[in-house]
Amino acid sequence: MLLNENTRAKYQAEICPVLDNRVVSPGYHRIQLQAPAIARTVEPGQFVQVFMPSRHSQMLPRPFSVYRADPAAGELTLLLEVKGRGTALLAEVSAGAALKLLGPLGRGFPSPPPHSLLVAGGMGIVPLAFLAASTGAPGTLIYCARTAGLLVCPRPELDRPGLSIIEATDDGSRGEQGTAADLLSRRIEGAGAVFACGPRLMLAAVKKICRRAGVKAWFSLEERMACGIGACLGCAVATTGGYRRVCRDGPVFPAEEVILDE
Amino acid sequence: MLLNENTRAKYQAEICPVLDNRVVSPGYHRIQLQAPAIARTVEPGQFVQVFMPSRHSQMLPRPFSVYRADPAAGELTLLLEVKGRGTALLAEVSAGAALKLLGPLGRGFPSPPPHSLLVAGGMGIVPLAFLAASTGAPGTLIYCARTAGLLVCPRPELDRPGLSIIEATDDGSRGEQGTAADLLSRRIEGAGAVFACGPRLMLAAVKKICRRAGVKAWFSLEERMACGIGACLGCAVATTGGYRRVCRDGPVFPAEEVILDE
Amino acid sequence: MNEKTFKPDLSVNLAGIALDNPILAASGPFGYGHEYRELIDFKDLGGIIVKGISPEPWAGNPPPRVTETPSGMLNAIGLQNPGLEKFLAEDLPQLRGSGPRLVVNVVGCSLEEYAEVASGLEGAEGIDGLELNISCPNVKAGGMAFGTDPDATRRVVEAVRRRTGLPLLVKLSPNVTSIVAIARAAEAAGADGISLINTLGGMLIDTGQKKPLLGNVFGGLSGPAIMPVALKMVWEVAGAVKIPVLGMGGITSADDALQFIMAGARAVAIGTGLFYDPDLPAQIKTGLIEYLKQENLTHLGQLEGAARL
Amino acid sequence: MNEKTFKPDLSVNLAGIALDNPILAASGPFGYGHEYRELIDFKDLGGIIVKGISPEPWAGNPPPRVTETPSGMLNAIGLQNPGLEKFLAEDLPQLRGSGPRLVVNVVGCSLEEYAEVASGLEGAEGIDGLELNISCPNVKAGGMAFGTDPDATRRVVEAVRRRTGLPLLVKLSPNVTSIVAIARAAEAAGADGISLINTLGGMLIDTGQKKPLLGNVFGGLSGPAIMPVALKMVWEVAGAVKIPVLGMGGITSADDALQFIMAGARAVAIGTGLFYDPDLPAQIKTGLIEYLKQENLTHLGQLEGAARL
Ligand SMILES: Cc1cc2nc3c(=O)[nH]c(=O)nc-3n(C[C@H](O)[C@H](O)[C@H](O)COP(=O)(O)OP(=O)(O)OC[C@H]3O[C@@H](n4cnc5c(N)ncnc54)[C@H](O)[C@@H]3O)c2cc1C
Ligand SMILES: Cc1cc2nc3c(=O)[nH]c(=O)nc-3n(C[C@H](O)[C@H](O)[C@H](O)COP(=O)(O)OP(=O)(O)OC[C@H]3O[C@@H](n4cnc5c(N)ncnc54)[C@H](O)[C@@H]3O)c2cc1C
Ligand SMILES: Cc1cc2nc3c(=O)[nH]c(=O)nc-3n(C[C@H](O)[C@H](O)[C@H](O)COP(=O)(O)O)c2cc1C
Ligand SMILES: Cc1cc2nc3c(=O)[nH]c(=O)nc-3n(C[C@H](O)[C@H](O)[C@H](O)COP(=O)(O)O)c2cc1C
Ligand code: FES
Ligand code: FES
Repeated sequence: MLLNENTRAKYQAEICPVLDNRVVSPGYHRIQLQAPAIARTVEPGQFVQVFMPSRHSQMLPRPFSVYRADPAAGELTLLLEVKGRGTALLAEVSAGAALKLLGPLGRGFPSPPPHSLLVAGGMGIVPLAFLAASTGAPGTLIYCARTAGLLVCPRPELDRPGLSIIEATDDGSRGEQGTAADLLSRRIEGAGAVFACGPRLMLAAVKKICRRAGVKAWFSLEERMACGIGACLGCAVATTGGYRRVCRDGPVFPAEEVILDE
Repeated sequence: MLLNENTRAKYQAEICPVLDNRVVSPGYHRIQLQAPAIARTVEPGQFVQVFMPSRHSQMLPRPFSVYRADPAAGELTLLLEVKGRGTALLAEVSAGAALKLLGPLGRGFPSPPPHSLLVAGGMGIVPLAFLAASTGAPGTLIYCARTAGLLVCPRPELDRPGLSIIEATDDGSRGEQGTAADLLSRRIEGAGAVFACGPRLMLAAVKKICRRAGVKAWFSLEERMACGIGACLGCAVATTGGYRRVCRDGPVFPAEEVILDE
Repeated sequence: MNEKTFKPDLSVNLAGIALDNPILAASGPFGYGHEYRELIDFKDLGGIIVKGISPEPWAGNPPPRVTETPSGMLNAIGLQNPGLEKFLAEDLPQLRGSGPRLVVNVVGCSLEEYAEVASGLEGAEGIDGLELNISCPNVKAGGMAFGTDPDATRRVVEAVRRRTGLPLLVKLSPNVTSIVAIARAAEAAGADGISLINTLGGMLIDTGQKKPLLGNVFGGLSGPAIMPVALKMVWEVAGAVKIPVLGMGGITSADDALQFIMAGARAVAIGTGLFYDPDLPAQIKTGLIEYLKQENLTHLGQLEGAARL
Repeated sequence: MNEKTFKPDLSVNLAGIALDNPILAASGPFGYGHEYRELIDFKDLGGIIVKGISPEPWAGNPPPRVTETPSGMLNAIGLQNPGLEKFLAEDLPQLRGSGPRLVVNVVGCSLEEYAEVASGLEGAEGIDGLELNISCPNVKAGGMAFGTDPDATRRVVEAVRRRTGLPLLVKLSPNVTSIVAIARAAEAAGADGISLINTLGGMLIDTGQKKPLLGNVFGGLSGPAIMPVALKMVWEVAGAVKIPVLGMGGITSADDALQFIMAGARAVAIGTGLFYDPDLPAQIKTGLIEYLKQENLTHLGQLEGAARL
């Protein structure tokens, strides 16, 4: 599929050879793809729609944040959790096969100011890992989950100069004990901005803390999608400006605009 | 799945490791399975229901005649043509995987008397190859198709002592030129019985020739199936005795009972 | 509660029929059960609903009668059945005492025919209930099915009610504007429970032959494809009648069964799913027990309508 | 005919709308076309039916609004739209002259609202036809959809017919006992064509959370799962009215499109299939041309109703 020549390429469909698919933790796959066009322009916080591998499956594409992009090598990496039928099918894809991707989609994070705090809950790590890797002075990454087994992102892939990483679990099985909110409250003083992705309840707590501290926050949201490009209005979330599309108006929204079930 | 211990095992479900899957001609696969229970009791003309390989596909099982059975080794071989979604999925199965089979199902051929003629049209070769291989004095096998490319059954797998094989194509591209009817009419004199499997039009012609010559004939029929065991009444064919089930009352029927759209 | 010994109770009472577990074989796919007996442990079924029985034998439709569709299938069996007499003489004795509760699906082309089958089954040993299939063409009303009109529904249910003391389920067709109106009519006429849904009308065309794929042109769509439609109808009907609902349509997992129960069904039936995997009743039973344990519930009944709150 | 140069003609006239090819984007999934313009060559579409327009903006339903189902999806967008004025000022200008014929889907909650949108679109440059979505709740009649009753259908079609000279398609809901009765009412009231089907009512339950999966509880089922239902309704309606039929529901291949045309549809629309593969219109176009060549036919129209003979 080619874009109409007369339109500026904002997003496009690309047939992407799978370079590698490995299990990083049971039920979690890291899939590396050859996707030069998307890798060249994707920004942290943007996502791709992955179409189903089998020509026999009549299924909706699935949205995944970009985990890493190497524009020079034309490589794109996704990190995915097997949750249902779609992710199970994708997890079975092996190197040598190809996946059709549509991207880059949506609006990513703004550039983090100095002393930013990145707050990731569970798989919320994906867009924040990309953000941390793309920024000069990424600040601090708070990486939380219920328990150690859910901190699936390989630590060496997070480590980078200038980034201080704080791991935490609700049950204390790894890193500090406490929730994202606990950890954030202790560090919000003097933060440049907060960038967060994770479960709704976590975001609601983060929002409250940032509002109190007067620190600007940005959230990356998730919603079930169909088209992924803004046409079908399927991925609406409630905002102060009415229903907005996660896929086109987001997935990154200013925290103060997002209405969570607070 | 196990049978109720107190029922005599007529058919049963068996998880069968795939030993080999090879293309015998483009779009035609020969799949060899480890299926000791079925291989032990299956008779020529009986079939199996093959359940779909993926736990994600919600699809009906597909019926296939048994092509070869080796009771000693516990091996079963199928020969299948890729026609639609189901056969495409089965064709992708590789050695090491396993398929669930239900069988042996249906009523097979009676034992051929001396000087029998076996008439196979296209994939109709499958049950007749098994019949020819299981009989002391199989007689003559007439193997027809529209054109050479459709005579997909590997010749070495058909050859056996006491069996004379006549290949024929409508267009003369391999073997004699002519239809099954042409070839049969020339040989029906003095035949012990006729065993046929193939397209409806071919069977209709065979029926007429056998009736005229006063030779008893047996046909193996196909119909779309759901349960495969006789419960759902989905696979009905019209017979002189009313609608009968291909899966339970057949697939082999006496030719004179079968009502074809003659 | 002790994790180890704790065994949740799956039994339910469906319209006066006491079921060991809430999983029934739906009418049709299971035939009269003989064939599946070699394949399925009947202990995994709470009940069996046998294929529709009419007063006289019916021949059924010309082939092809079935075909696969995306996540579903079409069937146009045409209610082929041996008729009341042969069913009583040959099929019922084989099923009697096989374990699951036995429900007989009743069909007819007129009020009289329905009533005749109900009378004929009255007093026959081993029958635990009737299921009235009112999606049959009403020959006296120009072939429109009884179940597409509340008034016709009321009349046929009343006619059968007068002839039977057995628990009476009425099975509804989904091909209607208001399923609730039909269900209420059945309840008012004396039904003890509502079964739904029967198949959705559908067809496919063979483009190679340029003709309808089924011998009967039209058939009934069943399987996972229709589950969302079935679930909505169960939800609506369970909220509108006081009698219990037997839910069906596309169930192929314990999660599917739970969705029906949480929508308000008392029990569930499985049709097409049995073709995909005859092991399904066992799998669903295990899955239900696991879910109850995980939620620390002692009775399946505690989940009835749980999603409605 | 020369195999090499022979190029079958895919053009059809749908209710007065001259289409280069019979493939339309169905109303809803395609939005107002802006987003797909970056992805699809509009030459592959004979027409675009934009998402329903009401007099005032509608906010739509609470999330989640979509979810996948076996071979299909449920949506409960709730007809979110910018309203007539904004559509004319912002969306229409971008679509005008983009190639495909433009059909505007019209929604309302009363006769007056439908008529108001039709009037407002009258004379707007670049609109080739209207599609009346009568599956909206009729607020004055207690929320039952206009399209579930022949009489209400007649009234709303007449009201719009009086206000517009544009080709007028009426889009029917499949959630009715007799689709033929509704289609005939629309024809009698002056419709130039019938579009069908809209989505089937459905729902799913999240058993983890013990609540309906969609924010709106109920949604509309679309996709391959419903194709057999859609095809039967197209077959029935095409046999009952004289005006042309636009068929849709689950089309994801040229073979599917051909089934609709052989059932009697003049043209086809694609909704959910676009999500599976935005390349679908191109694939279907190629597939139709191949089929016609193989059958030695010069015009697609020669296949209309071919399976009915
Ligand atoms: C912008 C965006 C970025 C995402 N990035 C990632 C990522 O980097 N890695 C990752 O593993 N997942 C990510 N997700 C979630 C991922 O899309 C879903 O887990 C996936 O679509 C589930 O598909 P499935 O077929 O396996 O599950 P299904 O069988 O469809 O559903 C299983 C469960 O998954 C959840 N789910 C389904 N669809 C979505 C959805 N669109 N968003 C969120 N949850 C959903 C629901 O709880 C559902 O019950 C992202 C989602 C969005 C919207
Ligand atoms: C008793 C019996 C024995 C058979 N033995 C063999 C065999 O040994 N080798 C082999 O290749 N095939 C055999 N078949 C046919 C085989 O079952 C079908 O080709 C297969 O089910 C098609 O599945 P599909 O999903 O690929 O096709 P689908 O997509 O379901 O249909 C594609 C086309 O295949 C044909 N078809 C579909 N189902 C059947 C069916 N049940 N019977 C006949 N034709 C059908 C139809 O023409 C249809 O249009 C046998 C069928 C029966 C009933
Ligand atoms: C092959 C077949 C035959 C059926 N026969 C009957 C029948 O005789 N009587 C009846 O009430 N329903 C009949 N049904 C409908 C089923 O009982 C059930 O209502 C429907 O298939 C939906 O459930 P499912 O999706 O689990 O199959 C039949 C369904 C199938 C697939
Ligand atoms: C996300 C979505 C939104 C829809 N919105 C509308 C709409 O605004 N107006 C309308 O008439 N139909 C709407 N429909 C119905 C489609 O136009 C179409 O009738 C239906 O989806 C069946 O076709 P399909 O199976 O190809 O999707 C919508 C469908 C979907 C999936
Ligand atoms: S998924 Fe279609 S608008 Fe966002
Ligand atoms: S396939 Fe069910 S009876 Fe033959």
